[in-house]
Amino acid sequence: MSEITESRPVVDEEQHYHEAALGSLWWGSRIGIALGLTAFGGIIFAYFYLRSLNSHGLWDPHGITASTLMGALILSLVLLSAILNQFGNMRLRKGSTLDWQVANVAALLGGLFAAGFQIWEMTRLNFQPGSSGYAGVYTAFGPVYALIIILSMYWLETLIARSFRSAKLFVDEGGVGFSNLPQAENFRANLEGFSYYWVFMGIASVVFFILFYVL
Amino acid sequence: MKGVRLSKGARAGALLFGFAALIGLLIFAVAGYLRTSPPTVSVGASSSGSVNLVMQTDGAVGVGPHPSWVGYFVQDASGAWHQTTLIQLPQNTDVHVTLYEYDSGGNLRNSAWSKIEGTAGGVAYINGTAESVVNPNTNTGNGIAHTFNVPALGINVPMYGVSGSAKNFCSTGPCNTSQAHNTITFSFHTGGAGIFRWQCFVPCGLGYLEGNGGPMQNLGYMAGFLKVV
Amino acid sequence: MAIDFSQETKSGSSGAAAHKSSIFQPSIITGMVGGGLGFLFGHWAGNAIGGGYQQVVGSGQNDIAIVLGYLFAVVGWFAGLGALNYPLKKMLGFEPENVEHISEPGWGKYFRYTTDHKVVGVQYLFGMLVYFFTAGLLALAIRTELLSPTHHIWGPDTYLEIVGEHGTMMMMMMTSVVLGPFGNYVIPLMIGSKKVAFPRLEAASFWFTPISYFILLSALWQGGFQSGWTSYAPLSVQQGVGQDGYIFGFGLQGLSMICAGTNIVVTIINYRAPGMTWGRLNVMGWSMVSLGFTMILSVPVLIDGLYVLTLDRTAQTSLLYGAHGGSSFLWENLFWFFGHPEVYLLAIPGFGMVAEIVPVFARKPVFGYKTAAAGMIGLAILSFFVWQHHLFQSGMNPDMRPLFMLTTELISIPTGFIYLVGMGTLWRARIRLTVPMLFMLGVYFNFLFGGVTGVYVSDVPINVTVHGSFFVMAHFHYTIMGGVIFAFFGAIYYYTPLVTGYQLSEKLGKIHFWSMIIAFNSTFLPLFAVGLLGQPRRVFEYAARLQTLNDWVSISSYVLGLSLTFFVVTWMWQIVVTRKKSVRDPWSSRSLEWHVDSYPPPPYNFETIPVVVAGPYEYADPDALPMADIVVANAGRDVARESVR
Amino acid sequence: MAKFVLEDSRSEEAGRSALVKILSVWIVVSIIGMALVWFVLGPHLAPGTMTDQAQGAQFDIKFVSTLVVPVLLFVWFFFGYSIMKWRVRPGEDGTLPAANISGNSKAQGAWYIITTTLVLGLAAFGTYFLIAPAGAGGGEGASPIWTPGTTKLLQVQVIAQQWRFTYRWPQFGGMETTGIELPVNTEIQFNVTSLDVIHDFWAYQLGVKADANPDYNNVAFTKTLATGNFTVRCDELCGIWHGAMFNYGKVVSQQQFEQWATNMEQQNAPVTKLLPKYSLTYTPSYSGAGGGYYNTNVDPNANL
Repeated sequence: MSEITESRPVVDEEQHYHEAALGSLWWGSRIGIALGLTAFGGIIFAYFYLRSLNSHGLWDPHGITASTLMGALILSLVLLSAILNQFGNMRLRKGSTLDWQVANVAALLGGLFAAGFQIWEMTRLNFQPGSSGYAGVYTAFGPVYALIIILSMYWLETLIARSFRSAKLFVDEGGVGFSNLPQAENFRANLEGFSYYWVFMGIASVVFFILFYVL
Repeated sequence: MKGVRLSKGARAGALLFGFAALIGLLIFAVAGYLRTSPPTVSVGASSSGSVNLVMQTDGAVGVGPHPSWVGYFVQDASGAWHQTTLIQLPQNTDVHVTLYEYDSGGNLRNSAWSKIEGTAGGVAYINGTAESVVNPNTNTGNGIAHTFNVPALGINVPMYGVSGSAKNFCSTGPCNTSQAHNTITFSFHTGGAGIFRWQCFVPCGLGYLEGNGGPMQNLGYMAGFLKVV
Repeated sequence: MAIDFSQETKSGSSGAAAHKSSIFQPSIITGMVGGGLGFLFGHWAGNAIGGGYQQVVGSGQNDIAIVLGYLFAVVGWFAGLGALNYPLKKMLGFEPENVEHISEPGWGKYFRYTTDHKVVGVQYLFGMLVYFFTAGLLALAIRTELLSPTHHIWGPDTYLEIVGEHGTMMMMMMTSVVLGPFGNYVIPLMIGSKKVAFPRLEAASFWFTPISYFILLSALWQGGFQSGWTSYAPLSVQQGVGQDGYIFGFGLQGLSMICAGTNIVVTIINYRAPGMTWGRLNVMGWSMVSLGFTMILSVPVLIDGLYVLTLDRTAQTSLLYGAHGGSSFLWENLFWFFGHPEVYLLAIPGFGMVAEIVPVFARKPVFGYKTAAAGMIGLAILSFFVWQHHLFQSGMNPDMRPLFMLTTELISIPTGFIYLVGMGTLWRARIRLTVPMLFMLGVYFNFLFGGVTGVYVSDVPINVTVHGSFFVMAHFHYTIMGGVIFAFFGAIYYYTPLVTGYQLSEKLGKIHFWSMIIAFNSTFLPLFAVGLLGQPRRVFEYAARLQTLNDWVSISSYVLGLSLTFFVVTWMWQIVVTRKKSVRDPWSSRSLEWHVDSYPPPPYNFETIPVVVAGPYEYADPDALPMADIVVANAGRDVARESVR
Repeated sequence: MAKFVLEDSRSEEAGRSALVKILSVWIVVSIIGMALVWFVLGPHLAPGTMTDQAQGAQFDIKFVSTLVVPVLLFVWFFFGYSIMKWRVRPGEDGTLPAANISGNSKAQGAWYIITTTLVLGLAAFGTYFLIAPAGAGGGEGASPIWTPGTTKLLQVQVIAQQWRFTYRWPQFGGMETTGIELPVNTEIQFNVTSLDVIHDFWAYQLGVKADANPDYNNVAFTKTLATGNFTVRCDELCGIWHGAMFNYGKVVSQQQFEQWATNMEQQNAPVTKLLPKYSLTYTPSYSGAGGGYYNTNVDPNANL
């Protein structure tokens, strides 16, 4: 046993677990997308299933949809939020932490307003939940969509709060965008995960807009 | 708890106590909940070789954990009403049934249950008039309130409802004959011993999808057994 | 709940801080208080919202109040457990904490929300035993009713409530029966890691289960649900408030699965020790990866389904009601899209356990290591393409039946891999018939019946006869109870020395094994015949000609119950009372989890990260190096450690 | 450490001779077992021979059961022999190495090929016996794609409701009965539907099973070949009386059936008048105590 112990490679334990944590953030965010995809997948399945069955001709007999105006507003806010987040990331890579913070606070507000409008819309639907297949699927979709946006915004909020609280750590190294400190690398990995996920949610929002308001 | 090192005997005692407590919990759960059921009302044989079974159906039983559910009351030999659907009858006996119907009515989900079957002469006397088929469209629009249906004995007796807007409509059971009601009488013959389930075919479980939940799916309301012994 | 950061700051300082014991410290007690308050609030809110709804007035039951009550009970429960402190702290922008395991002495830690994967493993082990035995007693209640075709022990409504509780509890809780106790406890040790990727998700995954269990069981006291574990709509829409217990019980267990699956997958991917390549990963690790991904991709669909059902029951949408534009087929599809992967969530970890333990007692490498891994991954992937085989008689999509029949029968191929692996590993082996090994061989024996009868049920023409009958029931009890539950008990015998430091008696273990496998087969083998002779599932009355068979089965089931009781009593007795200390590496395993400083392993798992230089199964190579360069601290001394307890 | 030498009983030669032993015993016992299942057990297997579909199901079960015999025996013999021969006897050191085999491409390859062939063969077998006998008695949905070759079908509508089956006969004036009798040597089309929740029409001896879905017609075919009694059971959990939702039917001679049907038609005439027009599905009415969705009198068709 002793001979292997002597030739033992040196494992930098801190570095090992730091890298493992970065990998976990990458995988965690991708699993988040997988969960979102399957959860939304169930709703999209319900949409197409009921639409194609059209039981008793009651998928959407009168062509009523939820307010397209509201839908467009919510979609634009979500997309705006995703674009602002990406823009902030671009500025962060150039070294401007402040720009990132401003852009992402705006992105956060955009997302929260989108969720708020979605909830508000649920209280003012122009149909009864049980009046048609479409009505049912929309009633199911709305709260889930709002909840998922709120959870996403929770994630973004933790990043923003962290960028403020830990800012002084990175001052000497040109900010969290450039720093080689493990905390900065961890932050960037977390942010990368969020941005990737949030782009996915943006795409999902477009798909749902088309399904519920256009088709 | 922590930091205390128990002796072997104490550990054994604690474990045994734990097992005993578990067994106690189990017995409590089985006896206190799972084995509880509505009472069984026994209709004893009378001297003439036939028995009388007197029941009432109410729009809301008014007692127990679900006072707003529809359900049956059955009269025992002493004339007291019990909210139950478990009835014990003697075998090979003519049973004369008197049903006081206090509930309002509606459509039959399946009109095939309009037919009176399995009774003496294939008829039931509704407020004294013999009928073999009830017509939900007659009865001045009060529809059918319930059916008394025993599949294994082939019995089906639909009951006309009373007007829900009647002045003396009985809103909680047990009701008495001074309130709006229909009286349905019929007879049937019990065969050999057995346990026969019976139910209602009017979806009368108000507030449940298709009207078939709640009282329709719980013993003591609209689902029961005839225990022929 | 007040936000208490004290615990977090303490944990940061390497656990040296003295442990403060107080009833107000977050624990299961504060959790229960929080849950109770949450329920009261939700119930009040629900009555305020829905009290006047027509269906509430009519039925005297308010689903909205119950649903909101459960919802807020869950929030209150986690707040009371202190699980929300860290997420709230993150909102204030604190850097993530490197969790150091606190070695809090005493029993207290087992009743807290903790980030030590070994504590979570032990919590799961006892949790799973409680859930399994509760559901098992319900099974005995079912068999008691079926002693007579006509005489009834329970009312028909109570009987169906018991059936539904048994099915739901077994199907939902037992998905974690290997992942929970052994995946969480052993996998980090196996891969040579000091920690897991998401310790808080792992802890949450456990703490979802007690409240899920409690809510599900409480449904019995609220009239239950008479719709079985499949809860087909619209019957499930029609049920009373007990159905909400089903929805929340199952849904919370689904969330638990998502948390546990995410953690285990990410841990195995990222936290393997240096040198622990994918080619050296224990087969158990492969099974956990397959399991985790299957959970992640299937459970959200279940939650969708449950959510849709909740909406139909409360908001009066009509997604599952044909006459208003919905369809009852929607539930059947959503449910089985999850439901079939679900049964492999039960099978795969059993196979992993078997392939892990058999080489140790055969002194041979796993035969066809890649085949074993491929078998489990193959099962996981195929499980997503077979769900309509549950719906062969439903009337939907008859044109798809040949396709689903094909995909279903393809399942036999990866299942066959597992058998090939087992047979190859035993070939020219040195077989020690210890108690864990007997259980693993028992899995092979039992699962074979489950496997071959799977061919019957997957064949559409035969399915016409056996669908929905006791034949199907016997089939899946053979695969699940005969598979994963036997593997679970084998794993308990195998890992008890590691987890507790105490050695179990081989003699008592063998009595348990032989009584259990004989009673099990005696219970379920006749049920194939009962099903073929025409007895549908979930009936309280059956044909008089089938009484002999049913009585035989019922009596066997009592023996099975006695055998399991024997296990509980003797196992508890040995780890609580007699406490015979274990020797180091009692099974002579090469795998890393046995090469720790003490049993139970110390809080930090390994003093230094092990560097893996060989595979775990090189038993037959006399010149093989040890798996890693671990130098244990007290090699010459007693391995069993009592100080943690 | 002294060089470890594997004993002869675990050598390659021992393995080879063990394999020969296992395979030769297996072949002999399998042939006997298969013959027993096919010829002795086969004719007694479920669900009997009252209809063509029941006969088909019996043949399929017999075929698969026969095929299962060698599979079971192979695994048993293999495991049993290995455990008997290579187990550690008392007094032996069980931690010594055994044969160092981590795989065998020939054995693995053969296993893959055999299992795959078997599985694909079974899928082909199942597909043929699903399509050829008009759906094998299973519910084929509203527009069946596998139909019997004749258009002379006796139409029987099965109406499931919580918690009884009733039967409607469009060719006999649309009457509805609680009992069911069928003529022998007749091709029958069951149209299965439900008035409330999902039930399942399982006529065991007829080899027919079809879910009864609300708002949906599920069609199954069978041809009666012999007279006798049969059992109808509900096979999908439908609530409290699921276990008691059964009745018995009869397959009788065509003449007896005509008589029964005509008789019933007359008897039921006053009720038949009250029934809704015959249709493949029935939607609950919106009026009445328990009518409609949650008893709300909201009819989506009438609402706008």
